[in-house]
Amino acid sequence: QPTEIKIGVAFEPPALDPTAGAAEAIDVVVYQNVFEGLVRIDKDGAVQPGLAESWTVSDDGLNYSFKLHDGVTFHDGSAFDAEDVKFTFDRILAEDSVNAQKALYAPIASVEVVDPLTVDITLSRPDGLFLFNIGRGDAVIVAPESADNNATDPIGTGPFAFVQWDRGSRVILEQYGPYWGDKPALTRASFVFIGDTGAMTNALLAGDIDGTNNFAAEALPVFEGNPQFKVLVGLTEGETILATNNRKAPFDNLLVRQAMAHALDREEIIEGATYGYGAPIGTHFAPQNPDYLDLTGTYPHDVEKAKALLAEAGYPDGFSATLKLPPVAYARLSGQIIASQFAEVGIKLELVNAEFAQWLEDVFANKDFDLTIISHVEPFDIGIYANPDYYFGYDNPEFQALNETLTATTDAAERTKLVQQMQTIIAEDAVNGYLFELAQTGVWNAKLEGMWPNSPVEGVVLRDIHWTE
Amino acid sequence: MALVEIENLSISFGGRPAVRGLSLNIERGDRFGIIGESGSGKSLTALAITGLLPETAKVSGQVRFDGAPLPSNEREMARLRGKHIGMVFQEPMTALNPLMTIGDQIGEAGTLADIATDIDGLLQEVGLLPPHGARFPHELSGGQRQRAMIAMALASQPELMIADEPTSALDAITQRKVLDLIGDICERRRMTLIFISHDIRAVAALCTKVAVMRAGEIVEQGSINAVLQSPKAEYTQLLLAASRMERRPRSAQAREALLTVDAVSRDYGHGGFWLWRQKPVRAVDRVSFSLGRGESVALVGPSGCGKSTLARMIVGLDSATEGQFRLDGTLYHGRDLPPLLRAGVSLVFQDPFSSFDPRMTVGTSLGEPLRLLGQMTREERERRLVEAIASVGLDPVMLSRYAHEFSGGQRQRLAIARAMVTKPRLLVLDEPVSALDVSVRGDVLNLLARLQEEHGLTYLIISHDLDMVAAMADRVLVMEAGRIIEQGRPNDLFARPQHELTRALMAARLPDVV
Amino acid sequence: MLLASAAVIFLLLDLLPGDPARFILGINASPDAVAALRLQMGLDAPALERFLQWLGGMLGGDFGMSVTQRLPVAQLIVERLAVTLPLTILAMLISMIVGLPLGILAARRRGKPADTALMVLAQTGVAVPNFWFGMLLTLVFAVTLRWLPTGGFVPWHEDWIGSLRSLVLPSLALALPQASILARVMRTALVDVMGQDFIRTARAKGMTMDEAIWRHGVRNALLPVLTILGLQFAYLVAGTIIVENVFFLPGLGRLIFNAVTERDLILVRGATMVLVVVVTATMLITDLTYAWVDPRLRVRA
Amino acid sequence: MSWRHNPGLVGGLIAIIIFAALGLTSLWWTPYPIQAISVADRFQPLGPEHWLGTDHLGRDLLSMVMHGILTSLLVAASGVVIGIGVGVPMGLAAVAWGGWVEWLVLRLSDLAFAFPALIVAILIATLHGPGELNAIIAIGIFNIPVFARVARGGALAIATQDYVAAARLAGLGNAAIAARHLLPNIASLIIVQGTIQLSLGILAEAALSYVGIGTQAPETSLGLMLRDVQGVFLIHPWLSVLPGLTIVFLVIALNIAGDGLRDAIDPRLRRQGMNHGAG
Ligand SMILES: Nc1ncnc2c1ncn2[C@@H]1O[C@H](COP(=O)(O)OP(=O)(O)OP(=O)(O)O)[C@@H](O)[C@H]1O
Ligand SMILES: Nc1ncnc2c1ncn2[C@@H]1O[C@H](COP(=O)(O)OP(=O)(O)OP(=O)(O)O)[C@@H](O)[C@H]1O
Ligand SMILES: [Mg+2]
Ligand SMILES: [Mg+2]
Repeated sequence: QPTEIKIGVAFEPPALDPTAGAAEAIDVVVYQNVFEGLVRIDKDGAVQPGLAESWTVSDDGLNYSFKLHDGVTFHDGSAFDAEDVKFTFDRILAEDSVNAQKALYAPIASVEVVDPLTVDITLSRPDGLFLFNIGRGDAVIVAPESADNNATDPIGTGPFAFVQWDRGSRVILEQYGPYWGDKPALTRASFVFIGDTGAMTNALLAGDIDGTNNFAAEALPVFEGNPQFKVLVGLTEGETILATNNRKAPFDNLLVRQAMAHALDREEIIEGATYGYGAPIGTHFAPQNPDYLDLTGTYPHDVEKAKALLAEAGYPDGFSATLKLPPVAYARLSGQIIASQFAEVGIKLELVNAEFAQWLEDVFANKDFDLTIISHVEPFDIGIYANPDYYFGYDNPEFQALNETLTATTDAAERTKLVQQMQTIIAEDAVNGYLFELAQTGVWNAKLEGMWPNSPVEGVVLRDIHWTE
Repeated sequence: MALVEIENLSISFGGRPAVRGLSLNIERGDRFGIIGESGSGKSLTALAITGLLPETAKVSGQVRFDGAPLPSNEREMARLRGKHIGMVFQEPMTALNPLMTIGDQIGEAGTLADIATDIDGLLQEVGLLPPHGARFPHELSGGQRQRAMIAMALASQPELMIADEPTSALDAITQRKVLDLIGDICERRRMTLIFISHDIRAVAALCTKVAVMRAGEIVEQGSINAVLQSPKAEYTQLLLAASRMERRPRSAQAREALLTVDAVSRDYGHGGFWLWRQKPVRAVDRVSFSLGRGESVALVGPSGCGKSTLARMIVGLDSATEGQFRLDGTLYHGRDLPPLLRAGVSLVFQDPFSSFDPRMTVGTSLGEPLRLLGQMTREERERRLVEAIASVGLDPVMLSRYAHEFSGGQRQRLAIARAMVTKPRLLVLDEPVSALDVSVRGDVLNLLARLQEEHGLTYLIISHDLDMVAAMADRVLVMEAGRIIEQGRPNDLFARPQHELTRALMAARLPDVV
Repeated sequence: MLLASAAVIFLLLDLLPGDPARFILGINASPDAVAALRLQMGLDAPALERFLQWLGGMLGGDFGMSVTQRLPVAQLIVERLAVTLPLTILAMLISMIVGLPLGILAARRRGKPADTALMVLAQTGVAVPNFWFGMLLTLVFAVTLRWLPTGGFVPWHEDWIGSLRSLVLPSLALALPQASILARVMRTALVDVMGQDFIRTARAKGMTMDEAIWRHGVRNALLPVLTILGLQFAYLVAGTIIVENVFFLPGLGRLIFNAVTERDLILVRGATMVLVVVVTATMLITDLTYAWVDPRLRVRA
Repeated sequence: MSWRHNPGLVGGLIAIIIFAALGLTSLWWTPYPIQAISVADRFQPLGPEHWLGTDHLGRDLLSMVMHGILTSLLVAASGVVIGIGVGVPMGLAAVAWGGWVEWLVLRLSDLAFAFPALIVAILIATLHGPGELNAIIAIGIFNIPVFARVARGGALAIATQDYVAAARLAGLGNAAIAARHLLPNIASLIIVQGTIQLSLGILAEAALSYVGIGTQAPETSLGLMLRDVQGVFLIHPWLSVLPGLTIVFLVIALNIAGDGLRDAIDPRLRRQGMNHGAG
């Protein structure tokens, strides 16, 4: 029975330190494999004990006390203790921190070492997502001795230790013998970087790789009827939206945004861009989340209605706008389809394809765009609508107030109510065009088990993967 | 039995006959000359004997070598060539493999004929030194290369040597030496020779028998004396007539100077980059002379002695490194020749084929120099062109034709017309007839003489053809390695050459036929 | 020459829009994190100073640190060259081994069916885009027959046979158009040489046409071929960018390609410079070889 | 030479004219508008409704190929125009003026040669974003030294001809000589080289679009069509085969016409054999 696996991934990480870069590709390789956090997000997105075997929360939700596992070592042999935890969070919060999600950890007021196996974290305000956030790749625990070299030589506490990185081709991990938890079934795993779909298809067919966590939907039919392979269809946390610059005319006009919402034919977009694998969404929320509200019927596809709304808004002949597209297949495809759909109601879109860095600069830094398409892969990120400086520039005091209340609320039922209210507001305001939840379509060797179908956080977690027979 | 028997040989290319029903017998020990104008099929005949005709040629008739028909098997034919026939071709520049040393190429010829070759001996026999064997072809002069070719042809100790215009690419002195060498060797080795040439005097000097070819047929053949003394065919008579040149009577009064050349030098830098630059070559070295109005002066000298360079400076195509010219009282150094004076000097080029832009009508080409005279009305222009072309004896209708629609002789006339269009006083002629067939040379020279008389022109004629010089010039300048080494009236100079070079030039003249 | 190239590269790249720091940190990064990273990467110094630093560093073999990969650029480039150079050389060899004999054959059979067939083949070979040919090759030899890997690369020191195997298909894909061009050039050159006087001389000495071509023709015909070979090496190096993408090989081309999309200026600069040096060096080597083969070009002592 | 003796030239030209006509027609008429997306109709096989089938977005392939040919030809031709427009004057100037002008031209073309076209394209793509213009500039820059060299080589041979000296004697300046005598006499060389560069340009455009820095949707080109469907190669091979074969035939037609032209214009040019691989 084999104990090795080769996994194809589309993007090569620029570096391997998940605490100093946003690239999803970093987490794909190291999250929960090489590095672990205090808590662990499981395959359903729930928070489970990780390096902290248990914790207690004060009633006001401001004090967390973590009890750490004993006998944990880093891959370089050094021991893990509370000092490492303090170092990790201090490093995230430091002035010169380069952590991409620094803002998520802003509520942390202090981290205190009580004893080698106990850490207290104090928040400045209650944060309903705090536990989830410290389970993300951005907050994995690193050691002061090795933290600076993690970009090229990652040292963590996970079940797999980093062995080598053949740049441009693969990263190899090997089971870490002294791992504190349950021994994984795999002894060795390689992540092989294969950028294009054709090549990935060939590699799978030829057996050069054993699977891939997210394969282009267009080519799935190759594997669907093939007994040697299994196709795992799930969802990511990515809400794909037609992001709209709400600051700019004519998009500051609700009627125009409603007209655009009516002009979108979600079914066709999902079929054309994701081959039917994406899940329709009517608001900025993941449909697999229990708090999700189906609002896809808010503005059904209706060309006449859209034209009428446009006329009412003062654009009887439509208008022209640009649609800036980042270099990802779902965006480029959706863009073409949306341009064709908008043309029917008189909105002429000029497609502008940009490289990622350029796109980030234009859209996020300079907010110089009309429309764009992007998938927001951060889990539970409806809060971005409360930030008027965010790139799409939605400024609604009512929504902002609700968000304040939400962060301070820890009661589950209350949170559900608030969250659903927020979903409804942005859906009705048609802040952005809500298209679909990005699917995750993995293709694996039929004899492999234990892969996560969904992706509640970014990462290919090797822990449970094993060969059968 | 004859060594080579050709019976009713016909060669054609794509239906177009090149050689027609040719029959020849070449006996052992003959020195057989084939002459005829360009394209008459001389080379093809020679190639037919060696089985080297191009694949596209269609051949009929029979060639027998030493009594046996030529083998049809390629390998056998090749070995026959290798063992029994030696060949020397016209172009010494391209007939040798540029990537192999001379010695290796000679050695190879011996090996192919299974003969142990004494390369040094062969080199010495053709007048080269053993160290030459280690050189590459580009490191030898044209004459030396031709000698190497001969050595190569001799390496297999052949019975028959075929020399296809072996000297027409060489200068007069070298030409003579090579011809003598071939003669000597045939004598010494008792080799049969087939010698192809269009120069009847070369054939006369070397051969015992001759065949005259025209348009693929033999018009006359026989022993050399018989053919030369009593030519039967009209074409042979024509060839003979053209090879003689009459001397024109010239008046010899002293004249006022039109052009003065004053200690002019020209250096050519030789490649390289600043520091690595090689020593410059002095192509023209402190040359001084003057041309009188209405005078014809000839400039003679071996190839590369600087004649063309001097001519280019006089007409303003190039500038002198040192020294100056004075034309009609105006000083200049070359390119700084002012436009109006430029109109007063013209140059006629050697090669009539490259001196007209193939994409322009002759009229346009002829009209170009008129811009030197400033603005001109259409009619005036037209009149000038018609006048010029008429003066060289051509029809003004031809002005709208293109250069390729003319024969070589006509083109040279056009070149002269172009030179005349600005009504110059000085005409520099750089080898004006050496590229022309013998038969048209006389016409062009006559034209030049007529124009000189009609327009009172001054000529500077560059040539290495002493006979032509003698016929045309009032005065001769002899040049060597950039310097004028001797000058004088042709009769005096030819009768009593002072300088060694002049003597060599004189000696290299082939004897007149008859 | 190289200095001019360096200046061109630097000028072009310094004008590039897009901020590497923002790219690394992604869409939700806070402005001060971006600023901190910029400072850390030294992106704030004036351009001229950075240029001189870069030049100075390169002379000493120090190409700077890659901003996204946090590794010395020199090391990255050397790793990648270990794939790209063998790939190019292999492709070059294949195209020579295939192209030259076919060219000679076609020249010998000029005008005959074999010649026509070969030249039709060569025309097609030049016309097939190499990435497309690569796709077809993988389909046949890797996916269907499973003789060779579909792509990827094993480092040399681990399993050099495996490494070589991974290079076979990509170098075939690269070599096809080049082999076709070589065959055509070789044919033209040889046909040309065959018409030259020294071939006739050789035949007059007693050689058959084949012997003459073999002993005198081929070597002379190789001269123009040599010039083309030099150019081809340059094109091959560039062509690797595409083929490396099709076969996911970790080569220099893909390094540059990715570095550009990630705005890793220092890396792009260094790698482009190395590429230019390689190309220039090839040209130089071609010239030297030319002079060595052709005595006419040898400098006289 | 009569063109009747040159079947390659005739065949090649006819093929090119057909291709060009198909491409030009697409300017005002295609069976279906090329930007009309209809996901419901995707991956249709060949049939009466869509003669060559439809692609992954339900677009009519015949329309796409027609338009793709136009784009490919336009990009390649613009690249050639740039190459000729800049390279030929450079080459002519080098010959007519000589000296430091020649030195400069040679060094500049060395510099351009040292940057492979693809690298130039990648750099430009990052500057201006991907697109046809980017491909045109990259191919153009790649063409410049090629034409400069061909022009210089041809003009050098012409410059030694006596008629150029005659023109100088007639008082023509460098520029006039370059324009009146050099340029017309190397025109045929340039045309032949132009055909070759055109075919290389088509391959280069395909390669650039394939790696994503050439033509961008909603425009289309043959290379982009290949890129779009590379993932479904195994499921719908026809989608790759069609544009791929179109490229092959287009390039073959151009090459054959180029060879034929070369033979027709001047058999002696055959030896020049300037032939470069695709970048
Ligand atoms: N390979 C060939 N293909 C077609 N025609 C040819 C070929 N070789 C020679 N000819 C033609 O055959 C005729 C005779 O050629 P040949 O070379 O024998 O002339 P020649 O008398 O040696 O002339 P020259 O004095 O110029 O050398 C010419 O009209 C020439 O055009
Ligand atoms: N452009 C040049 N650069 C360098 N050297 C030159 C150049 N032109 C001529 N020379 C050299 O100057 C010398 C004289 O050349 P020139 O052409 O004047 O000779 P020529 O007497 O006309 O010879 P020919 O009878 O062969 O025409 C030769 O040694 C030649 O190599
Ligand atoms: Mg001849
Ligand atoms: Mg001369």
